[in-house]
Amino acid sequence: MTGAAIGRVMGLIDIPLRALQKATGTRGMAAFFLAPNMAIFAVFVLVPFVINFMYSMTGGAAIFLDQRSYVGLDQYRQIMDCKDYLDPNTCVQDGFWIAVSNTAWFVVIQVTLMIVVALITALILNRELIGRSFWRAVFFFPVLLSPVVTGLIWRWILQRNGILNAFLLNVFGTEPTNWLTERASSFAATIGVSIWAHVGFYTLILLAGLQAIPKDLYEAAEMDGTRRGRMFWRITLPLLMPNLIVVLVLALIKAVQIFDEAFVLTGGGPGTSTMYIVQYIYEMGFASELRNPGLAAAASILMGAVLVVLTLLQMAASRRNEKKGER
Amino acid sequence: MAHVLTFLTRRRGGSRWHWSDIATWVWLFGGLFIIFGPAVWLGLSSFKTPAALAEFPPALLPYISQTVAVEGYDKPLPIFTVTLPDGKKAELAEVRRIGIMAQMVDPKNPGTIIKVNIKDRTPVQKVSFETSNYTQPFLHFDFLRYLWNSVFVTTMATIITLAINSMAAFALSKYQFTGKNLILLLIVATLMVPLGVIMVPLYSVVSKLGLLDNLWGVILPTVATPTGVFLLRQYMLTIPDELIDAARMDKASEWQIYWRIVMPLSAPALAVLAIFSVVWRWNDFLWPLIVLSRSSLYTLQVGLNVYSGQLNVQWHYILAMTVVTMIPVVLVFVFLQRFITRGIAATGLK
Amino acid sequence: GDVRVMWYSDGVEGQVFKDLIDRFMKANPDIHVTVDEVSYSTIKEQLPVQLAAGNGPDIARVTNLKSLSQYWLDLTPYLKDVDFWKKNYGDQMDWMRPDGSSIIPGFMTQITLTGGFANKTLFEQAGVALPGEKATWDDWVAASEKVAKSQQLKAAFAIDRSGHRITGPAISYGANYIGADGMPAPLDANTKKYLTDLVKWTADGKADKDVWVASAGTTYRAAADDFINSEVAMYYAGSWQIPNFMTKIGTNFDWVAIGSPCGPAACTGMPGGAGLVAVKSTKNPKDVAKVMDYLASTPVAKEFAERTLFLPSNKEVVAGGLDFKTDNAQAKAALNTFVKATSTTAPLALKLPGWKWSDTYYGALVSRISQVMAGEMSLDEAFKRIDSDIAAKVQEAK
Amino acid sequence: MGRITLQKVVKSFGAFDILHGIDLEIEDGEFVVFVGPSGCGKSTLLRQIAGLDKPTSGQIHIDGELVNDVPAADRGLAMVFQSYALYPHMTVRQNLAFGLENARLPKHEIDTRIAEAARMLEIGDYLSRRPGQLSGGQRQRVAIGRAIVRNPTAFLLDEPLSNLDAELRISMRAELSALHARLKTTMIYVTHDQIEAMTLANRIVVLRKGKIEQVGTPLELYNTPANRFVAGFIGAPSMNFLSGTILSTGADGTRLTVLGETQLTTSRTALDAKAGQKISVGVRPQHIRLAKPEENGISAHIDMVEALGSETVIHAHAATGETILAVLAGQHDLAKGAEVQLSFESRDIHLFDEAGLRLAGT
Amino acid sequence: MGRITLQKVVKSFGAFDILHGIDLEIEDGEFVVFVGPSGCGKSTLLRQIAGLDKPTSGQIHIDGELVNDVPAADRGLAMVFQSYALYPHMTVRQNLAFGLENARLPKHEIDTRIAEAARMLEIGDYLSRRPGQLSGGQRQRVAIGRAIVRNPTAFLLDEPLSNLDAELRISMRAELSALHARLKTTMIYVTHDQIEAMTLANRIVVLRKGKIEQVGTPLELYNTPANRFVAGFIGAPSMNFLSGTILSTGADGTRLTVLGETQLTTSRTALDAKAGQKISVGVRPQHIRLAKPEENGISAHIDMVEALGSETVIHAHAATGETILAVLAGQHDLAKGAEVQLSFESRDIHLFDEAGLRLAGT
Ligand SMILES: Nc1ncnc2c1ncn2[C@@H]1O[C@H](COP(=O)(O)OP(=O)(O)OP(=O)(O)O)[C@@H](O)[C@H]1O
Ligand SMILES: Nc1ncnc2c1ncn2[C@@H]1O[C@H](COP(=O)(O)OP(=O)(O)OP(=O)(O)O)[C@@H](O)[C@H]1O
Ligand SMILES: [Mg+2]
Ligand SMILES: [Mg+2]
Repeated sequence: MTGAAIGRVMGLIDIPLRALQKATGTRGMAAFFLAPNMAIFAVFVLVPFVINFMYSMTGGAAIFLDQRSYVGLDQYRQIMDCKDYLDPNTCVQDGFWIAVSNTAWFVVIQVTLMIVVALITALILNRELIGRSFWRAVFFFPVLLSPVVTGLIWRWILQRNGILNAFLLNVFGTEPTNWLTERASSFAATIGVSIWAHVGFYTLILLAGLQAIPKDLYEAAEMDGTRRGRMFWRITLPLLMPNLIVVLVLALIKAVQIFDEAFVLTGGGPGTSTMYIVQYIYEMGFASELRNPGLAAAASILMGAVLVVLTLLQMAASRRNEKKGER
Repeated sequence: MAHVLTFLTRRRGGSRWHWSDIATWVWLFGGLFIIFGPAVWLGLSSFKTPAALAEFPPALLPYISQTVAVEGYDKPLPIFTVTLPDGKKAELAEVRRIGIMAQMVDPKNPGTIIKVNIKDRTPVQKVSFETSNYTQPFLHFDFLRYLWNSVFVTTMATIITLAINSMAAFALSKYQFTGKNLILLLIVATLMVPLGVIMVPLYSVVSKLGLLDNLWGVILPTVATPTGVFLLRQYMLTIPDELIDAARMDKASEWQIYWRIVMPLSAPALAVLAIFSVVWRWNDFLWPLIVLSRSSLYTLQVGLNVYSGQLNVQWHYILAMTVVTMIPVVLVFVFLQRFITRGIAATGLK
Repeated sequence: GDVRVMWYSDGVEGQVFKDLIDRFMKANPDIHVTVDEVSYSTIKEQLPVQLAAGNGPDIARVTNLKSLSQYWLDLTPYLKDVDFWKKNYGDQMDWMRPDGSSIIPGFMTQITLTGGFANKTLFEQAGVALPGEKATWDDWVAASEKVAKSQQLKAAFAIDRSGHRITGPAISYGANYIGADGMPAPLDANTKKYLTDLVKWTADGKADKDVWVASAGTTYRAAADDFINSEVAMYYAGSWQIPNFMTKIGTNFDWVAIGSPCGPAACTGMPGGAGLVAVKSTKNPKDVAKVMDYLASTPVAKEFAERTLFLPSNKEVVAGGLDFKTDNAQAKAALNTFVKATSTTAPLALKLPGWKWSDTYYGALVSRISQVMAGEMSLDEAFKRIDSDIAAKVQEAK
Repeated sequence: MGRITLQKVVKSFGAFDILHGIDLEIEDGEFVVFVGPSGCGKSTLLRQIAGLDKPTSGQIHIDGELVNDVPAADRGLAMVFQSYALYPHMTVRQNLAFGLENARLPKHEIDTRIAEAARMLEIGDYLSRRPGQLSGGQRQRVAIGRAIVRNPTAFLLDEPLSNLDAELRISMRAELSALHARLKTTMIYVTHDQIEAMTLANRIVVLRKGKIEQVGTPLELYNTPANRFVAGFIGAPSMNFLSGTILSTGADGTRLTVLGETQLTTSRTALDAKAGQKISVGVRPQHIRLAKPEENGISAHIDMVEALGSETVIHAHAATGETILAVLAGQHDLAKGAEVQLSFESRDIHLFDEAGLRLAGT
Repeated sequence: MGRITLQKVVKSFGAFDILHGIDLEIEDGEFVVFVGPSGCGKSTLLRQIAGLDKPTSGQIHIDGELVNDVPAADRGLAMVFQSYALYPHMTVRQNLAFGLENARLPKHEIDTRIAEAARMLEIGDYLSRRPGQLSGGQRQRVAIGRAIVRNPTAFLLDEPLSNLDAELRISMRAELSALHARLKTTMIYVTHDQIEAMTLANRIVVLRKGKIEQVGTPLELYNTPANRFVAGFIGAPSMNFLSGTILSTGADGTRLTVLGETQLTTSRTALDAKAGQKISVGVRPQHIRLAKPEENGISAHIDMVEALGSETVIHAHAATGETILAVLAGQHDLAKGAEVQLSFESRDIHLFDEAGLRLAGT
């Protein structure tokens, strides 16, 4: 009923749009389809982005641009002021460089694991299971939790008196450790928890991608006597590539932006071993008593620049794959 | 029981167990334990008293100490299991504690006071659900108003997101035009910047537009999500161009192609994006917090936030309200995930 | 007209405050007060942005009063009785106004004082006597250490991860943060001495390491849960924990407030608290002043303090004595201990809340010292970094 | 090596019953062709044999072994899909090599086989293209190639030549025939092309609405179709059915009238028919000729003339309104609307009773 | 209403040149059939006309208007895709209705047209199914239906009957023919089926490697193919080409030898050939017959006999090793390996020079 109504509305919309198409041609329609998104995008993403860039060229504690003084590249200079680029401690902004190196490690490990886990989960959920919607919900569930709650649950699990230790003590008789105050384990915890929290998200994307692979190709492959392992590597994976690229790009970006749940979980500790770049920017920009918005902006621009380069590389790779994937 | 058995022994194709069947179930139950376990525990914890929440090590179920009304005492007294000096155990009610000694009475015989070392007594506890964690916030918390705001923001944002993102994705996946790659790059590049970073500039933009303290100020900045465009575009790439050719031959306008051909065939990806959008907008916190300063406009998440103070966070309310606010999204998920089913785009082709 | 109040709560005070406001509105039907309850982080992070943009509320409950003082409204022309304000709230007025000015922007809804708590039951079980009134930090650490040994605790004592919290003991050690020109001074020897002790206690396992090590940057971390769970014998926090302990500890053990242990120079805690201030950008300052007058008035302030179990700042209220609305004897006793401890507060401690740079100082102390505790740098390096962090901030603000 | 036995194979898709109990024995090395109207279940049957679908009931044996539960990959069959189902992300070469690599064949062996298939299918020039860059016929050839490079127990070919031009089709047909002769592998072949069916098959299986109508060698089906359906289905254009009546039966033959006018005597004596019985007389268009002047033919009105060059197809109708199709060799100058006298030999007729069954004895 | 003119249409995909300058005029109401080997560019040409691709160079006019830049949707054509390209998410009915809804036809009109198409295509039972639930042939019929329900300026049909069984194919062919007669809409039709091409076309366009080889009426192409390629391509099985030599030319005819032995005299006098010239003599298999006993035939060795029922195809080779295909009417009892004498009439031969061009004058 509502479907019919929507259909009628869309039919009405079509009348002026046909006229538009007549006037502008198919190309013009491409512009039309892009316009709403690009307009909102420009106002609410691009403009702030540019303002942010201007921010990074100013100093002072004032919050709004018009009250800030122009300092040119000083903020960048300050960030880049290091005696030895391999040792963050020799930098003036040691916190930034520590955060950068922590983040780099985090990204590499977390993204890899995340994709593997998401892929396996998606493959499994793609099988004909009884109660498939239930299982999908199970793996998606953590995505529904706010990062604060996620961080909190896991802090309760991992802290010295947490469930994990109680469990280990009862089952293996292991001495309790505080998982969140050991360097390695707290780093691992931030990775594990962020995977826990987001894997459902990527699983869902991959699941949709898996379902889009035509069934007859699997049948053809089966007739070709393909074992399941090869089926995965030679059929599933290449055909999943467009979606895998979405996942890769998004996972990478979200990993670089790791903040909320890790912050609640470890607060960046022990010491600074799980302090990630966004926490640094956040503290610089908002929270810290040592606040310096210009520096924060400069740091974010630098981070963005690195990411853009990474993405360019990825897009180049994906372009190749798209060519490959065309039917 | 037989049902469970067939459920457990169900496997792919033939009659033999393949290692992957076993791996599947190991993975699923492992997932159930690791993923769902903490979530279930969260649910149970939301029924705990603040004291029980602070307790180490945490209990699985919400327990409270049991009390008993004893004659001669105004208030109910807490009961303990006490190991008496002769090694026997007894259930006694505690009258008061002085230092390391507790004065206790037998509830059946309230006359005599028994002195017990506090090491020798353990409280008698029972499972009890602290429902006031749920009811209290409803009383001094404008729940319905916040709920309405949340629902409004979420539905509006999701509808607009789906509409404009899919349109953009359609243009970026099925048309050739100059600048296409530039736009794509721009979109992905801006994905990189965490909201926290551009929050102040964004705030000034929104304030210039007069959208502060306006739900549209929450909705609009989020709807042009690069994620959505990117996600949909990649999915749309898998729709065969031949179907679009066919539609053009059928005199379909570009709008019809978008609406009648591409949208239905993108249903799985749209469902994914819809789920994401609902989850994101529903759980959005930082941005609404800064745009909305009047409580009549608060969304649930922002409203919930009043329980985080400077020195103290009232976790019992936060957990309970988290559980409550999660219910609608779970329902939305359960409804929408149906659409993520076997894509059919290729079955129209030879 | 309309008056908007931005309010955050740690406990029940939001409820109490709303009750009071409701009563006010009944009496003044022409003024409509809306209370926007927010989280503390909103106050700390979003409010400055809103103020800078000129979109703030009319009244706000704020803790970083000094750094935002440029945005506060001078209520003087609108108040019914300016003298009442000066007399009863004058002491803390400097905390919330720009240096050198004499405006009246608002009043402290609550005074806090840092101080310690001891788990009396643990001490008794261990057979260790509670150190007396004039006991030093060393005494307390030693005594707690004994308790910890005998009761197999995780640590002897814990102190919140906060620059504000460690400043009380530091001042007791004789620390001075303020230079002759009113600008931050480099770390002095006494501060270094205290920090060295603190790091040593942590390294020895006497102080609860987890609280400090478990975060980076300036993040606030409380050790209250450790105390509540009898994991430490002594805990240095402040008066605001009393309601919290009351509900969470219940009858599990006996606890007492112990005030601030002494150092070579003093036995001081750090005062602090939250103030309710009027915002300059308000459209109807008269109504705002009316609301403020009402809230600051003695009976209202008294009721607020009694129901919330907060230490009041209104002198008249303090003088009149308080009947805290609780039947928990331990809490009552603790509150009284804190009221008493106010008298031993060092002059510097009273000055710091009104000093522009204290947050900067606190931030540098916390972030660097916890790095030392985590083994990421040496004390000397940390001292250098603290000085340079502060210097950079001062530089940036010019 | 490739004996396939179907027993009571039934397949339903939900409420739709597609196959209604198929019983069929295919000998090792046999070339069996499935024919039948569009939608009769040929592809479905092939999929059951391949193992891509499970029959709703019934049993499938390959070489005596029950394979109902054996997954497709383990049945050792190769299939050409009606929809091609080429791997879009692989080049033609990779498409061909995929099955061989699965079987872990040595590289050089793979190369030889691909080269051989490419030669046979004339796709050598396209080996490095992807399916999306090929024409319909080229895709179909790749689909065939993917099956023939392997050495399966049996081939399942679903309309493998439908998109090829006549010339290529003939050469491909010859190649398939040669392949079969060389490998002696069982082949099951679905086609709509009469010539393919007639020339390739050892046996033809005629399907209709999910049931087998007749199984036999091509000429058996052509010469003695079991019923009107088969008679009409085998041979193109399809057989004419004219109404007739038995006049008398006897030792010297059976007399009957066709279209009420022509009287015929067949020499077939054992005809199981009664005098006066209404029958259907089948005559193939190729057996109808223009009556010689002295002959007493059926006079018909020409509706349409199709000149195919080597032959001319005449669509006509008799006085009773029944349509008659005649295929005349060579080119004839006949116009629409003209009246012609048509004739045929009595030995060329097929008789069917009212139920459509062939009259026993013929 | 549907005059389509192509001028020097060239199409390249990157480095691959597919169409090499196509010039063609299609009159309004004409039924033009494109034939050519697989991959020669038929579908590509159709896509240029449809407007789905833009020619690399050259011009396309519809009704005199240059349409190079007119989008497909506005050209008013309907197309049946070789790959069907059905909308997988719509039912058959919706697939058929889509184009009509786009044209904003009233509901009842849509219903009538669909009902009419469904009857003609025998898909009435499947109207509420989705393409995924149809057999190959059913899908193809839906694809045809989608085109015919509309009233386009011209139809473009890319092998529309390839997946249908013979019977259906014939009836569909007749329906299309009737449709064309009724609507008088221009139709461009790609097929590999000789009979379809011969019976449906007003003119046939023979394509080869992106070039037009010949354009003409079916019988023109059949009787006077312009070159060996066309001669071989039109007519199935394809024409035999035997080596020959011109002995003499003259007013009374041309004398030549075939295969070095048989001597023939053609009555065609204006033959543009020199004595001694090596030529290729084309004879259609249907024109070859078993020599009468008194005749002096070409003796050939039988390689294979294909019995099609109504005719028998003989694959044989002459003493020179050249292969000869003969289609003999009826069923013959000939065995592989036997020696036969083959013969043909001199009026049935086609002569081609060494370049493959038809010798002028024939
Ligand atoms: N995208 C492409 N890139 C490169 N070559 C292509 C592309 N599409 C088609 N071709 C080539 O163009 C030629 C013509 O293709 P087209 O589809 O027009 O052939 P066709 O005549 O329709 O053949 P068929 O009868 O097999 O369908 C083929 O050789 C094909 O390989
Ligand atoms: N998934 C399905 N659901 C319902 N009916 C189906 C499904 N798949 C096929 N059918 C029906 O089953 C019947 C047989 O289909 P099948 O593909 O076997 O036909 P076919 O003999 O191969 O025909 P064609 O010669 O047209 O390819 C058809 O009528 C078709 O509509
Ligand atoms: Mg089929
Ligand atoms: Mg083609």
